[in-house]
Amino acid sequence: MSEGGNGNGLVQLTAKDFKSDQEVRWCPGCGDYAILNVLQGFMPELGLTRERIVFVSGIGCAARLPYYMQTYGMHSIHGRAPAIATGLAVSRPDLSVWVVTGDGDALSIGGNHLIHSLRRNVNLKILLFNNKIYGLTKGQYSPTSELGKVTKSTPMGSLDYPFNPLSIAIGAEASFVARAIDTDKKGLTEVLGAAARHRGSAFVEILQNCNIYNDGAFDFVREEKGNRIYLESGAPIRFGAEGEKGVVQDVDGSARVVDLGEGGEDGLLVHDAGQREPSLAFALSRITFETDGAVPLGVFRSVERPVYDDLMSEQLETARERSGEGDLETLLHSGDTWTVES
Amino acid sequence: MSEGGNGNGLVQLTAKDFKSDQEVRWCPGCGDYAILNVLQGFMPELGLTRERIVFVSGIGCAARLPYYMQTYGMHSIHGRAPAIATGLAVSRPDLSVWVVTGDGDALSIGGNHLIHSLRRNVNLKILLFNNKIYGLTKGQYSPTSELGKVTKSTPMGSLDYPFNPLSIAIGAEASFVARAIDTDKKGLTEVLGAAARHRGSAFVEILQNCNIYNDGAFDFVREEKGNRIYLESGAPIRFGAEGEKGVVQDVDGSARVVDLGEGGEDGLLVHDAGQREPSLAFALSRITFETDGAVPLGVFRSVERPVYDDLMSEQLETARERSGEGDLETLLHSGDTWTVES
Amino acid sequence: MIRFAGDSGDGMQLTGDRFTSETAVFGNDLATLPDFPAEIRAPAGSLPGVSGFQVHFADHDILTPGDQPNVLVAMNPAALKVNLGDLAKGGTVIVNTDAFSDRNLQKAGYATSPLDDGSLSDFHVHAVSLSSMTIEALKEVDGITSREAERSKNFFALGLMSWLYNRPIEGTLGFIETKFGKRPEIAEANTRAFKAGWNYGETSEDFAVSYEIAPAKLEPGRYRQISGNSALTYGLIAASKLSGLPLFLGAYPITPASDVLEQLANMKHFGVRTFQAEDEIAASGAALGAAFGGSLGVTTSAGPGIVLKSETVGLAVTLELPLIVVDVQRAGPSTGMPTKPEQADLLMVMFGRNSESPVPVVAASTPAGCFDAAIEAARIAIKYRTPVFLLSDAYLANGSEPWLIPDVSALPDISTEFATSPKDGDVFLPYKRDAETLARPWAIPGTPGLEHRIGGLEKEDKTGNISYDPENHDLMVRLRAAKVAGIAADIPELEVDDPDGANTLVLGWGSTYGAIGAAARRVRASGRKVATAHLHYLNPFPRNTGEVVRSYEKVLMPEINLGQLKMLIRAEFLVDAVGYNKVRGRPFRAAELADAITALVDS
Amino acid sequence: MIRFAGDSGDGMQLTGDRFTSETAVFGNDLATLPDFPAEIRAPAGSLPGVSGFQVHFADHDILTPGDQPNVLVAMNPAALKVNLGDLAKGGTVIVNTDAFSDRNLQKAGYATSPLDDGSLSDFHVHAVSLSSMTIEALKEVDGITSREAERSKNFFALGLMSWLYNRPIEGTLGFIETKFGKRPEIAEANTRAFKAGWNYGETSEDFAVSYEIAPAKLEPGRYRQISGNSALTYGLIAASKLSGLPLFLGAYPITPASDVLEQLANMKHFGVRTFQAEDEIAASGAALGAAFGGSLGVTTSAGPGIVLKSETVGLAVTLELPLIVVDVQRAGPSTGMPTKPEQADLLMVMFGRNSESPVPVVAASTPAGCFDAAIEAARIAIKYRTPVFLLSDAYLANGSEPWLIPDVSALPDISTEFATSPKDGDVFLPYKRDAETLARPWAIPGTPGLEHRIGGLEKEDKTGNISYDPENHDLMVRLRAAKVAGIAADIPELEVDDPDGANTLVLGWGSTYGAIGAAARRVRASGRKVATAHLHYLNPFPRNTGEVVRSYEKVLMPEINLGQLKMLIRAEFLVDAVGYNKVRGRPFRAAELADAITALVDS
Ligand SMILES: Cc1ncc(C[n+]2csc(CCOP(=O)(O)OP(=O)(O)O)c2C)c(N)n1
Ligand SMILES: Cc1ncc(C[n+]2csc(CCOP(=O)(O)OP(=O)(O)O)c2C)c(N)n1
Ligand code: SF4
Ligand code: SF4
Ligand SMILES: [Mg+2]
Ligand SMILES: [Mg+2]
Repeated sequence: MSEGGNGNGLVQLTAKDFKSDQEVRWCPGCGDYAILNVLQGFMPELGLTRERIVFVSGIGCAARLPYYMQTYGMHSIHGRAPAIATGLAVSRPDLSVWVVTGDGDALSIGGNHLIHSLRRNVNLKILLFNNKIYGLTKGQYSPTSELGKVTKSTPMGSLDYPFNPLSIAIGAEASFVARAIDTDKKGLTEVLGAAARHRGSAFVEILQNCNIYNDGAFDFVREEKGNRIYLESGAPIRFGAEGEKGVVQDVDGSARVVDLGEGGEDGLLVHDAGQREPSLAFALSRITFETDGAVPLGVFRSVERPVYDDLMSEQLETARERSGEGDLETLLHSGDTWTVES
Repeated sequence: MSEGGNGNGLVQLTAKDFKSDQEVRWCPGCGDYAILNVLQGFMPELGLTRERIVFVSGIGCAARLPYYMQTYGMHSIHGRAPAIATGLAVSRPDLSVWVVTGDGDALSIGGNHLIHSLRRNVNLKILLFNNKIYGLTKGQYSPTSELGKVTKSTPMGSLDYPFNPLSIAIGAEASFVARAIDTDKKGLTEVLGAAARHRGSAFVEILQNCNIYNDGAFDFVREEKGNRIYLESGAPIRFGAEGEKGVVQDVDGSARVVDLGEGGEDGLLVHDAGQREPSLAFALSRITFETDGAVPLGVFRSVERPVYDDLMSEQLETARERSGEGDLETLLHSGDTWTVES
Repeated sequence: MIRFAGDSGDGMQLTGDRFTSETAVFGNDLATLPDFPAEIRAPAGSLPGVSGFQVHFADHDILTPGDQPNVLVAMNPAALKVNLGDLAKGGTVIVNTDAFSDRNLQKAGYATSPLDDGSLSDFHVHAVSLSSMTIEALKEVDGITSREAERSKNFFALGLMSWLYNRPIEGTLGFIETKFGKRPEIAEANTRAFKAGWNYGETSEDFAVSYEIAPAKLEPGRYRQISGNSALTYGLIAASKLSGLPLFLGAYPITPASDVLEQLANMKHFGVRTFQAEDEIAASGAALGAAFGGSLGVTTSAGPGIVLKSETVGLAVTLELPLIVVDVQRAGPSTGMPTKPEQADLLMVMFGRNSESPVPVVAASTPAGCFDAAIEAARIAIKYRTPVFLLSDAYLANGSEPWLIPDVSALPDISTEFATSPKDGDVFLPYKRDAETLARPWAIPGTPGLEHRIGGLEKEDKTGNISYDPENHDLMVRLRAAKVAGIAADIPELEVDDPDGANTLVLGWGSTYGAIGAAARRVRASGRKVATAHLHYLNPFPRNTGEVVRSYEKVLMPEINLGQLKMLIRAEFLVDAVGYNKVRGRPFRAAELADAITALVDS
Repeated sequence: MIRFAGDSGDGMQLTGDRFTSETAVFGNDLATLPDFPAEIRAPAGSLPGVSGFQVHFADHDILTPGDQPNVLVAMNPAALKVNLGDLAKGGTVIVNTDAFSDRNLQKAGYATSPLDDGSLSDFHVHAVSLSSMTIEALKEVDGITSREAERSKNFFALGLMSWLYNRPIEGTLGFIETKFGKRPEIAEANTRAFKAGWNYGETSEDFAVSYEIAPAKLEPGRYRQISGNSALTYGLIAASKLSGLPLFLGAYPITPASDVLEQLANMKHFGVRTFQAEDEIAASGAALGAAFGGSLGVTTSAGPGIVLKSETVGLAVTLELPLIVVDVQRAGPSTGMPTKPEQADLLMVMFGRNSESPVPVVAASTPAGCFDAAIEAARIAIKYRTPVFLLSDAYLANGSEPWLIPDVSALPDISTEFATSPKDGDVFLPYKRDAETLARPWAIPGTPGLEHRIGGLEKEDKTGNISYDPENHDLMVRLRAAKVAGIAADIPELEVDDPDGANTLVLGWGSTYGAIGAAARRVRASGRKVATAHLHYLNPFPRNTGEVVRSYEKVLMPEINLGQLKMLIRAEFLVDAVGYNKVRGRPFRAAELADAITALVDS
């Protein structure tokens, strides 16, 4: 049950209830379909009636998603969804507000709104569909594309070192950070559930295949399940087809993948998403396919922190307690007044 | 000597050569004066003639600085200095380009340009004057103001959790990150030197006192020297009036301050700014007055990474090698052409 | 009218003299009233020790040194106490906070500090650490003690006032040179203090011009003094109450709009949510998001910030959601002159968005008028489901005037109805319009059965589904335009003040209202005939506007820009209106306007 | 005119038939030319096995099925090979990439794939994985194999073409129902494939309308086919060469402007630096930074991105630095209809900035004309040290026409001189203006002795120091305006085409050029008189514009907006110009324009 809602009685909805009457218009084979399905399947778990849920998106292929959800929705402008959603969530704490965005939408034009909504800990669930490319505009590189990427706008290879979406989110004081794969129904559903339960900003990176402009970008973990490092709080971080690998921490605080030797799980890093200090989550975010040949999935960080929306509501209450409900007449007559006789 | 320039012969300039004829117009007592003095004193160390140096700023009290430097300068628009400076630096690799910005300018409206210039590793020296307040607009809270801060725009206290400028820079893949204090001439000069020597983006946070709207915000480290943790690569991290404290690393990768016991320096964290993995620098960035009662200063991170400007120049050269210097005639006649007879 | 007041030892007479000279050089008419204490040197800090100097200066003939000063510079609590009573309501007080020690307060007979206890709430108070800033500025002057340095604070104050009123400073610099030439360290100290004061004014963005012209005769009733930004704040609060919608303000600080944010932040007991955003884009975005959720969404800024909101306003146009966008105009282009007024954002708010993107525009004309303008902007936004621009400027914002406090029960009802859950079987059509207003339903999240999606892509008429159909696009473009144009039927006609049947019309808008009125009085006093009219609605125009402008032979349009409204009027009504345009970052002088009108009337 | 071509088994005739029916329903006149192979079923993939179907449709009378198709849908290499020769230069080719296997290429007699070897560089090629996308789309249809699924690809192609030409689809959906009713899984498959094709067109933003009208008679010389965006790219490269300034492009991808970025990214051997920025603000900021450093700074976008550049353009106005801002207009407001053309950003580029912020505006009128327009925009920017807007639109951008390749040596010299180090004792004045152009010196970093600071605050005349002086501000506002207005003396006069001495003038701008010309021909052919003129400069207007518009009794202004240029012309010249305005996201039809002109001429 999400804490975003007030849980007004039992609601028995199914995935079908969350399908809108609009035809889904992504390219056949696009990873967005898988995400949409999981999301529609997950929605009933929120335990909210549909009118209490709002999807806000920017612009991009991913950003079309709200049209397909039988909830309230806004397909807004490029990069601005977190700002718009902030106004909505802050003024309507009774709603469950979700932001759907792409790697370009969230990290290129919208980077500033994203990091500010994270530091404020606004009660938003932010789903970033990372396909490492600009899909809608036909295949230019994005801020998550790897250095040297050849695309329409970089015929000789891109020059910009990419962002690591999780590192930047953690650097921006995010209270909840997670990662999942489009086609990994179980993993994605779990992460969505954790995000929904977290009060405050929840940032979820979803690795998504764009089969038209960047096909196979995540095959190393989408197809090769042995490269998935599922993080579980309280457990030593272990993975591989036979659980033959693990993650340890170096003296300098960085984390890296090792082959399990004789010692078994001894010395493996024990995950703790609830740790207040973000250094562990940050170190884990640095484990990538490029550095370690494997990718952590699941919840990296989930800590409680005062929620912007709540704090604001509290100030309003306090102010009313102190001064009473504002009265217009009194306000207009405040300060010195004088009378002109007729 | 900066690598930003080509060092054309010996240049013998002094601080005075870098004072412009414009009257300095900050409030009496403002920390900006101290920074300006150190900067003017440092400039000759660049070993560049004045015309090769450019200061670009946004808007704010800090952003007035370019007017006072007898170099080229642009006082641009709020938050956009990193973007403008990027165009200048990338197109003119012969120049030494400095960005001067405030906590509002850099981290509020300009957050996105800042993080993108850092990840690209554009050859910019970015000096962020952090006074934890909006000075020029008369004292509203800024993205670095502490939670609960009472200001003109937050009479009941601010609700937003602040950014840690260094954490966000490191999360944004910065290759050079440092911190200094306005009035600490030696420390600031050293950091400026290191930044200038670093090829690529160098991000420097300077703790600056705004005596009008946020007086004393940094007294705990500006006045109390015992709370300064000077970082030195290769040395165990030790500080305090008598060197009685140090920094250790916890099992979870986070760093914290301890009192030196019997063991002396044993077990203390040894600083290494050149470490490729940013986890250590990140952990150090989390040590603050609030968490540990002390503040690390100096160079947190300084690693070499290809520089955007250089990569671009190389592509231009490669293209010319491959295709020869572009010829307009040839270009216009490329593809199929046909002739209409008269 | 300014009064300098301080301790006898504070050099107030010297200061007043210098200011007078500067002012005379500047070309203003003036009159002065020095006012020393009886004793040569009364005890420092005491009430009798207060010395004052009043200067009345203006751009027209002055007959007296004035009764009520508008600005009081008080160097200590005693000076404040003695002089405050004379100050006009809404006047400006500049105090030297350093002198407000407990001891000095006591000497002046204050139990609590008037700076903290709210007793100055009717005035614009600028609390300035005159003494300590002076000492700091003089730190590097050799040969003077910090006690001596402190003495130069009158020059700091003079520098600040000289900046505020744009006085030429060469005279004072020369005067210091001559007068203190024998003690170069004192000359140096006074020069530095003077410049530091000037620079402080410039840097702190804390000062701006003040509104001068108040209506001549006052109707009976209860009055208070109010500045434009306060009236605007109150108007927004009133709109929230009158509409029954909670107010959500998204704003990013900027001169001269910041204090609307700051004042609204003090109104949390009215259920007001203020969100200081990371930038103007987010500020407007959040306000729009709140409007989607059923709040009265407001965003406030000045020109350099408004330009960043254009994209969001464009989205609001196509989403057809209410949004109030307040532009407190200042001199530009770009950063321009932050504290100075200008009326040059009109065409930006009209046209500054991609494609056909019509937005109603309402403009306030007086400080108190900001109250009604805010309610009216809200009324239109709510009723027509559209963003609305509300234009004020630095002159209105910081200026103040007596205000006949309105009767709350007489304020308009601007409430609206949200769409409600459809009856069984009914399909909800988010873009089906009200036949009269052409407004679409406002269906807020939380309403069962109205789940729907809206966005920035073109929408099919009625259903709101994405549509690329050519004829539908043309239809929607025209519907959006017709909705805004139709507001003309719902606003008052343009009123003309034409007592004598003139053939020349002076047509204005915004803060030139006072100056035009004063100028017209002068012109009429000279026996000439002139009509005046003032537009409070700039888009759409009142329905009789064409009729009015066409019924005069000559139309003069004074604007603090290069002729923006003039262009709109000429294009729409094909009348050969001529402009009177000065873009100096300050209000018109009645005299110059009167000259311009006279010239046209006589031509 | 479209030709569908594929293997005999690919269902091309059926596809063509359906498209024809849709087109007939749509109301177009049309003619078709089916073209089957002689054999009933030639070997799959072979040249003789190719089956084709050509449809010529238009908004006017059609006499033949047409000679050269403009669009070729090629389902395999053989179909491409057979039909490519007929295709008009600059035509569009949609190929099913899945069929371009080595084997099929061999069968068609291709040594290398024409998709990769550059042999299609004269055409717009859309490489679409028709087969695999069809299979993917049909994944969930029960009862059909993937082989069977693949057969539905003709319906995918039909869906895509139907989307591209906005055909009504109900007919085809009904047809499928009827025709395949007995095999519901096939009906389902075809329906899904059809819709998937339609959706693909809509989602991928890869398609847009194409330019149709080419000049009637061609001057002698060497020609090539060129699209508007390519011509614009070439024009920018030429401007860089002609000025001797390295080109710096700051851009953020957006339809329909992205391929200027993409093409310039291929021009690194011309010393071109392309910077894909994080957003449009940074893109324009970087271009301005590069301009400060002495580059030819360019930034390109479409309306929703241009609106974000306004703040930077405002800074460029006050810094007085050259900057070229290209707006490839598309239908709005807000996100609007990304692939569709419109002319509705004119007032935004004119006025979309705070305060008085004048910027010259140049507009291209034909695809090839984008070349000259780019050079001209650069010339003005460089010579006058000002940002310049260059307007194109989606119709010009993607449309193409034959282009008489200009003689490089005949192109204008647009070089400039940077300020040089001052002689000893001379003070450098960054805002001292050239007496003729009013341009200030361009003093780039690296020049000893010219160290100076510029910024967004108001500047003192000549020195460029910060100034809040009222008269100085008024002066600077007027100087900036005068500089831009003065460009009128430096651009060609407005040319009028009036063979018969008409009393009606049709005045246009931008991409309506072709349609207006064609319409005028029709009107004249009907024995009526009409004059035409086309504005290539929208700010300032050519110096004779007033004279021209005032010399006609009636002025008609066709615009794909609600009358934006009309407003400017009416305001400036007080002529009662009337508009012909359709905002459908597509070009005017010559026929409708001819009707409108005729009506006005006859009135
Ligand atoms: C202001 C603005 N700039 C640019 C665009 C064009 N644009 C639309 S989506 C997009 C990027 C899409 O990339 P991403 O966010 O990764 O989404 P994806 O399509 O890959 O899901 C761009 C550049 C726009 N619509 N608006
Ligand atoms: C687009 C825009 N928005 C807002 C402003 C107003 N403004 C100027 S500086 C500033 C913040 C200054 O804070 P900071 O960057 O911390 O600099 P400081 O004055 O503290 O040195 C603001 C909000 C502006 N000039 N332009
Ligand atoms: S372009 Fe890529 S991301 Fe967009 S719908 Fe197609 S496959 Fe999906
Ligand atoms: S307001 Fe603060 S930061 Fe600005 S000049 Fe004054 S003391 Fe310095
Ligand atoms: Mg993407
Ligand atoms: Mg600050």
